[in-house]
Amino acid sequence: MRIVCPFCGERELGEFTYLGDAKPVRPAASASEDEVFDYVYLRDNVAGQMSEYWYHGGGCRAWLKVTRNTLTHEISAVEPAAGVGARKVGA
Amino acid sequence: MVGRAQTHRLEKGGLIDRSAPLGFRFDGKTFAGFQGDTLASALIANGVKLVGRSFKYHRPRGILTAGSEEPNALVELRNGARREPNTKATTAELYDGLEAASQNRWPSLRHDMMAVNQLFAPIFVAGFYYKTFMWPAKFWEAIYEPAIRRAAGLGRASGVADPDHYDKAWAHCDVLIAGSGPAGLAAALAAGRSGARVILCEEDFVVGGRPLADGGTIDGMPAAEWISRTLSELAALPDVRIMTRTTLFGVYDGGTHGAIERVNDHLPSPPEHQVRQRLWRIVAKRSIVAAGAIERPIVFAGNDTPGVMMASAVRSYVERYAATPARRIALFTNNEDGWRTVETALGAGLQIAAVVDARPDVSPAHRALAAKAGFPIMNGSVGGVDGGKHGVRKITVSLTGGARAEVEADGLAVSGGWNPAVGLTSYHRGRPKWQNDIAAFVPDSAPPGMVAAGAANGAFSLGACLRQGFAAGAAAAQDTGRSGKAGTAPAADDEAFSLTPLWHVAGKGKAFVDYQHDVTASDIELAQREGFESVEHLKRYTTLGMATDQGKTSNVAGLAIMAAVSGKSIPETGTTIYRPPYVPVAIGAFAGHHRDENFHATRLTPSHHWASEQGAVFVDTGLWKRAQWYPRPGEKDWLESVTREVKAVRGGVGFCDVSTLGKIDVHGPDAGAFLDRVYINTFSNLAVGKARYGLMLREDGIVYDDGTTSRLAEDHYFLTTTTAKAGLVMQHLEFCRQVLFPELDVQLTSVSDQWAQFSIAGPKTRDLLREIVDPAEDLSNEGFPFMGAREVTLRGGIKGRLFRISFSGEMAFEISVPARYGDALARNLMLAGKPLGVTPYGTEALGVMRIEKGHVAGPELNGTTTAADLGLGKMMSTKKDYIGRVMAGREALVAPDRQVVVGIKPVDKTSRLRSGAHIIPKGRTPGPDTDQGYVTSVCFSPVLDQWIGLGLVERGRERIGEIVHTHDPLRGEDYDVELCSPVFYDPDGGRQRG
Amino acid sequence: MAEFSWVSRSPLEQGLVTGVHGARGIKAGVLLTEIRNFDLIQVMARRGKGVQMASAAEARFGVAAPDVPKAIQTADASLIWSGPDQYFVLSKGSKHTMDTLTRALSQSASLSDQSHARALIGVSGTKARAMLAKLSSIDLHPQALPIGTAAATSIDHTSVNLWRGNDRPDGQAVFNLLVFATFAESLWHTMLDAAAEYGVDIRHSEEFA
Amino acid sequence: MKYSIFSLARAAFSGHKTWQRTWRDASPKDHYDVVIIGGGGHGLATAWFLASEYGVRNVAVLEKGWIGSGNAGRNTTIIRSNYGLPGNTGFYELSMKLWERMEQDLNYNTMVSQRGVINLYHSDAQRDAYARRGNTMRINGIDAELLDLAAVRKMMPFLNFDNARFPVQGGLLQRRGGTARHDAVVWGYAHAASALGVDIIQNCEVSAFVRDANGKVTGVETTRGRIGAGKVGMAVAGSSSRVAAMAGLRLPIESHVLQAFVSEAIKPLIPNVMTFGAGHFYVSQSDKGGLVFGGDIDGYNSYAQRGNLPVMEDVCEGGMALMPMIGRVRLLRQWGGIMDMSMDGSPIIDRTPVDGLYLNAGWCYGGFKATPGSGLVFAHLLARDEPHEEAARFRLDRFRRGAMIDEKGQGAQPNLH
Repeated sequence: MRIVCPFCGERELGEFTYLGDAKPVRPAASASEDEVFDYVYLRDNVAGQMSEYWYHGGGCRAWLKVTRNTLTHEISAVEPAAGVGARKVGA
Repeated sequence: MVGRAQTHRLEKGGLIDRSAPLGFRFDGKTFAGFQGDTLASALIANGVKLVGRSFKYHRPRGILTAGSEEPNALVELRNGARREPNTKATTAELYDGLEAASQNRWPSLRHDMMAVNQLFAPIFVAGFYYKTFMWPAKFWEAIYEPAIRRAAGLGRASGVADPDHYDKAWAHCDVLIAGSGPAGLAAALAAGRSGARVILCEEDFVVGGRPLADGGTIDGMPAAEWISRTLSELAALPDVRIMTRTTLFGVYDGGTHGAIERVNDHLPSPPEHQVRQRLWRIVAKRSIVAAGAIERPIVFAGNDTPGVMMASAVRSYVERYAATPARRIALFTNNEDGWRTVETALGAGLQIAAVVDARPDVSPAHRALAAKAGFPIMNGSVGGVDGGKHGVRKITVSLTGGARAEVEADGLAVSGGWNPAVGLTSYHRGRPKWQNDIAAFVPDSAPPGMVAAGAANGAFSLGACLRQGFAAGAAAAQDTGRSGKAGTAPAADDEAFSLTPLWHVAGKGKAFVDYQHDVTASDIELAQREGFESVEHLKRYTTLGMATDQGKTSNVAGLAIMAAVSGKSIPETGTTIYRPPYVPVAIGAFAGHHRDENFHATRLTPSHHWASEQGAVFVDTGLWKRAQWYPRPGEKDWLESVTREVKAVRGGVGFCDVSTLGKIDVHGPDAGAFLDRVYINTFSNLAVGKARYGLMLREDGIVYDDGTTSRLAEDHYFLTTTTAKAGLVMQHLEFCRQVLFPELDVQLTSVSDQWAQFSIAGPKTRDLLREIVDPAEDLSNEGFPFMGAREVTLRGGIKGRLFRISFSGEMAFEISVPARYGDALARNLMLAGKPLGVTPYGTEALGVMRIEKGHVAGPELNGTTTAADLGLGKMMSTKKDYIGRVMAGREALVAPDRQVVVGIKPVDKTSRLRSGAHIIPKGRTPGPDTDQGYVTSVCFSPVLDQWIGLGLVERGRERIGEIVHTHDPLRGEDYDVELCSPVFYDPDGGRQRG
Repeated sequence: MAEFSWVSRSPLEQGLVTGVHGARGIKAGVLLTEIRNFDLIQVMARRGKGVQMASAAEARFGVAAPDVPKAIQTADASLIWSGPDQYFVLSKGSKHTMDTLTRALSQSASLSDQSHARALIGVSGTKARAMLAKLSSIDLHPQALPIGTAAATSIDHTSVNLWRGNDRPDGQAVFNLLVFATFAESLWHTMLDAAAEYGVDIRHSEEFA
Repeated sequence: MKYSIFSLARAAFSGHKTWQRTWRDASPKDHYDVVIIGGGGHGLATAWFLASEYGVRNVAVLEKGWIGSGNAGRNTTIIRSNYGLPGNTGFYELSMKLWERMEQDLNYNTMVSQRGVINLYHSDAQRDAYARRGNTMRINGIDAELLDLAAVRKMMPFLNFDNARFPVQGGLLQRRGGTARHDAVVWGYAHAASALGVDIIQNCEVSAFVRDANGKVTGVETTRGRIGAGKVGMAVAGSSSRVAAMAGLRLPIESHVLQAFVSEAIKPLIPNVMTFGAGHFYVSQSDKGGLVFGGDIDGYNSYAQRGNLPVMEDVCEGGMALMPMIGRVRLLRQWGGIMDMSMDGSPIIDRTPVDGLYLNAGWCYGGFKATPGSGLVFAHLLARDEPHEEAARFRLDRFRRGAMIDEKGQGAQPNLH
């Protein structure tokens, strides 16, 4: 598999580390135990297009959001995580 | 080494170099061949027909093909440590001194005692072993299985380390082409002329494909001349690379292809500094499979007799190698292509005994040729072969209409049609489709970026191969943005390919579908009868297609027979899933450089070479080599060395390289806020110049890592991790920074390799440090209190850092200097500390002191313990959110009966504790219900003069003082031990604060 | 008081043996040169300060810092892209140290000293690409990796920074590799193994190539 | 027809024309007491235990393709019961005991070969972890031996002892562990279950659950029509999330690809089952002669049933590090299966929140060895509506309660288990 890092260009799978589904969002501090449980443990485990987190640890150390088809492994989009580099987030 | 005359070598012709004679040995006999021969062609040239024995029945087998699809002619090539089992004689290049032996026979190929299996053939049908060998139950491992294992298998591996080297490399191109036949060369021409970066892989050692044997006319010139001109043109293009002896074996995601280059297999052994084989990972934007087609056998009784050979192979041996598999050849064909064999044989002065053509009509031209050459054309099929290990003597022909005829011949060429090589196009689980006119499967879909061209795509005429290849090459170049002119495609005639499908000739006697695995037509019928109708069941039940030829000659015939007996069409019956590699690939090639001590990289600490000079014993910790202890002359074992080191520290001063700890610079205005979210305790309120121990959890509430973090400036923290988790914590923190908390202004950098960091410990630590640190630095308790951290100037002017932290429980500092000074720091400490008796200590002494002090480490941070389990629950802040906070509160993680860290001390001071022993209440029988925990860490404590340990014990902290039992059935050691405080040494911490 | 000195020791001090190694009887196809003792500072822009960092860098170096994978040569330093909004300042002779760069850049960037965290190896020679292709998965073709291109990538599962410097006078390409110091000796041996079949000429230098 | 050497000999006289189907080719009935989705080893074993142990014979096993087409037919055939945590230890030993009588139970030679499983260790820390585990096994009445270097050397003189990056120091041996012929396990259970009346229905894919007004599952819609069921059990491994989603459930499971490899057949070389402790590599040799080996999962969610080169290389590197004698042995085939990786690396066998629907999932890459045990405890759950005592900890709500069974201590990240 090859992933096109938005910063480095197309790179070999071995430079990346997989985390998993990028859909679950970490609940706020006020969230209930059930909500956090859902975030930590339950997965859609999509068969098809899935948005997922990959880390380009063997390259520029950017966390990436990769849209990949779990049936074919084809990658259709790669974007940086919100806080990559010096991006200003929020206000 | 030049042996006897080559009795079956033609006087002239062939692509062999007669000026380069080569000697070789097969089964101990000496033979001669020429440069350019394969082992198979050389054996044929010497009249050798019997080459191997089959898997199950040990039937005599000869050479069936001239390529990598060979099921029969497998040999053990080379000797000793270089012995290669199951090597296809048909692809093994001949070299001078080659040694090969037949396999799977005892005591010899000609007199194989295992051929007795043929007597049991009536019982040894497909799957027979599932129905027997069940009683008595104990006999399977004792009797049946060893016998089966010995009989099964083919060649013998060397059994000793492979002495050759392998490596792996990457290549990148626009257009990758598999196969150098007409389609592949035309594709390379078109793509190369367009300006594309092209790689063409050819598994053979000669470029050209089928025309090497079958000739033909291209662009008005003989094929050989066209190939030669094409190669010249390709060589002149800047970015076209032709790799011979290289098989494209697989296609993976993102345009990554696997290829194996047999760099030096054509030599007795690789030249010095060179590898035997190289694994290529070829990244291609487009790929073209021009891998040709494989001629398929027809299943009939006796079709495995040595001397029965694929018609195309007969032509290859005669034309390319000038070797004659037989002198009086019969041809059995169901298609037009087979007839080429007649021309080839006659051209070489061989006799045609008869042509048996299964098609109803034979062209007038063929009839005229037959009349002229004086051989009969028989409309029908071959129903039997007379012969044996000495070869074919006679064939029986069932003529259309029912009559039978016999033909004397010493060889039988067979053509059942051709199967396009659909492997590569199908490796992403694509299923090929059936094409009626050629009665074969052709690619239907292919992995992204891949197309098939030529015979691999079902185009069997020379003209079509050239057109398809050229068009595919031009299109691929266009797709990759190369817009040069491809020019015109090479042209050739479109010969007719007429075929009447014929898979199986019914008759008496064993008719083989899968030669190597001895799968017969009746085995397939049996499988159908027993319900194994799915082709995947068929394959698994009969082992059809699972041999080293991967079913290249057998699969389609097998499923055609299954289709016939189950009353379905062939496409309805379908194919099995195609799986890489396309040809078997040496495991050593996949490993490449990464074997033996190069299996993984090695990390060395800044003081490594100094420690090595000191005679340190090193231990592997992840990728690191760390000094474990420093033996001195006269010390009888490690324990004596370690005990001395501990005593030296506790009584004086010692130092230890702790550079392996992960070190991370945390910068930015929000650095404190960031650390508050990743640690369970608070860091935003840490004063500049101070250090604090921190504990981080995973999001599931379990302890992840620990370490000391110092605040060096308002916006700069220096964080340390454990050695084991350094990389993972960095990744985790980047995740927190970039994904979870992107609003925080914080920057992270690993500085693990920037700093050499040593722990200096013992009551004389300050005395030693004063020799190292600039005299102006205040090291007193007031000037540098416990948990202080700051930059200092060292004697000589360089800058370093001091951290007043202690893992050992002694008065201690950690000192860090830029890594290139690490070696000097060790030497300087030794020099300066000489009057103080300074002692370097290793990880063992470090471990002893941390256990004496009750500090938790890897064995306690085992991925299932909570902060409270470790006795650190009070660190969990209730005033802020942090990773893992919520999940840590789940009922089972806060249950009162959890196993928690506690100290363990044998009642009898001479008992030796061992990690991994379990804790059982005293007086109870060990069992699942009484298993209350286990010993996590142990050491011999020089301070207490006995073995001590830490353990995770159910309700351990409530049971301090209780006598329990350590149960260790593995090592047969059971002791009474007392549960105690984990802090064995200086419980109030006076020494480290002093 | 004991007399001692602070001898700087390269992480390749032990592993690197100068001279010709590997295949004999041919002109060495690979030239490996370690450059010793350099200043290497990582500069990372603070949140929302990318623009300020760029102008501060331009003020300091006279050129814009790289914002794509490139290595930019200034009069006395190389600015090597190392990730989004971050780059290395590589120099010799204490021209660009933590002290001087902190003063120039710390308003908009965080700085981290990496001078001792890396070893710097130059690879050139007729077989440099063939040898590197055994180690690196990136495309080294001149079209894909022209002069001045940088890559944060991995060799042997270990992070490296690779960039193509100016060609040598004889036209040979030069590839520079920054490798982690504690991995350096191990990687060095891997590089030697990869180069051995081509013949390899080994040197070390106090000067940049 | 009973299988034996005598029946084989008799059949030989008729040219083996007398053999019947190994299992009946059943067409679906309107209603079954229990419908099991998934004709793999676990589903078929469940059906057989339902029929043979619990007297529930009105059972159908629905298979979307051919039986054994999932992980049952794509694994490295290892059986063992060397687990260290409560819940796993007892369950896998139950399974091991069932392996030991399987051939006699089923009248089918599944080639259970107790040739020994050895986990090699390369450091003191690893030794200690194995000691803990081995002692757990012994305390639970399971055989385990801790071997030192000399003993390993004697048993496997061909390992790389002299110039290894991570030298072998010893191993944890379970002599009762070994291998079994994976396809034969599927066919054996199908053969025996069919004989007891279980309907095995191939080419029958479930497309929806039929629910009554209370939400209870009362059947399934399939490519072969609606089939009513008193209870529905899922044993679909890598497809668990997809099937559960039809009932509106999300599971603590991710599907990952695990590759496995087989070499060309060679004469006996490796006597037992070995796992390398310093890399991702385990190996045994099949009776046919191929080295069957594997390593780590590829590490990303996948339903593609095929993997990529880096893992293949990693596995072969492990193999060459451990025993460089296999360098010239050729890899013949690689394949990939879909693993139902759970959040703690241990299985889930439980009722679901949906009435009438029962779950058997989360086997990670260890499902093959569990086949008979899984069948028994799932049959127990389906028949009695309460967990079997050896599966009492495999509850779905254990994650919510914090009672994970995490042998590797990797936490809620499936690709690390």
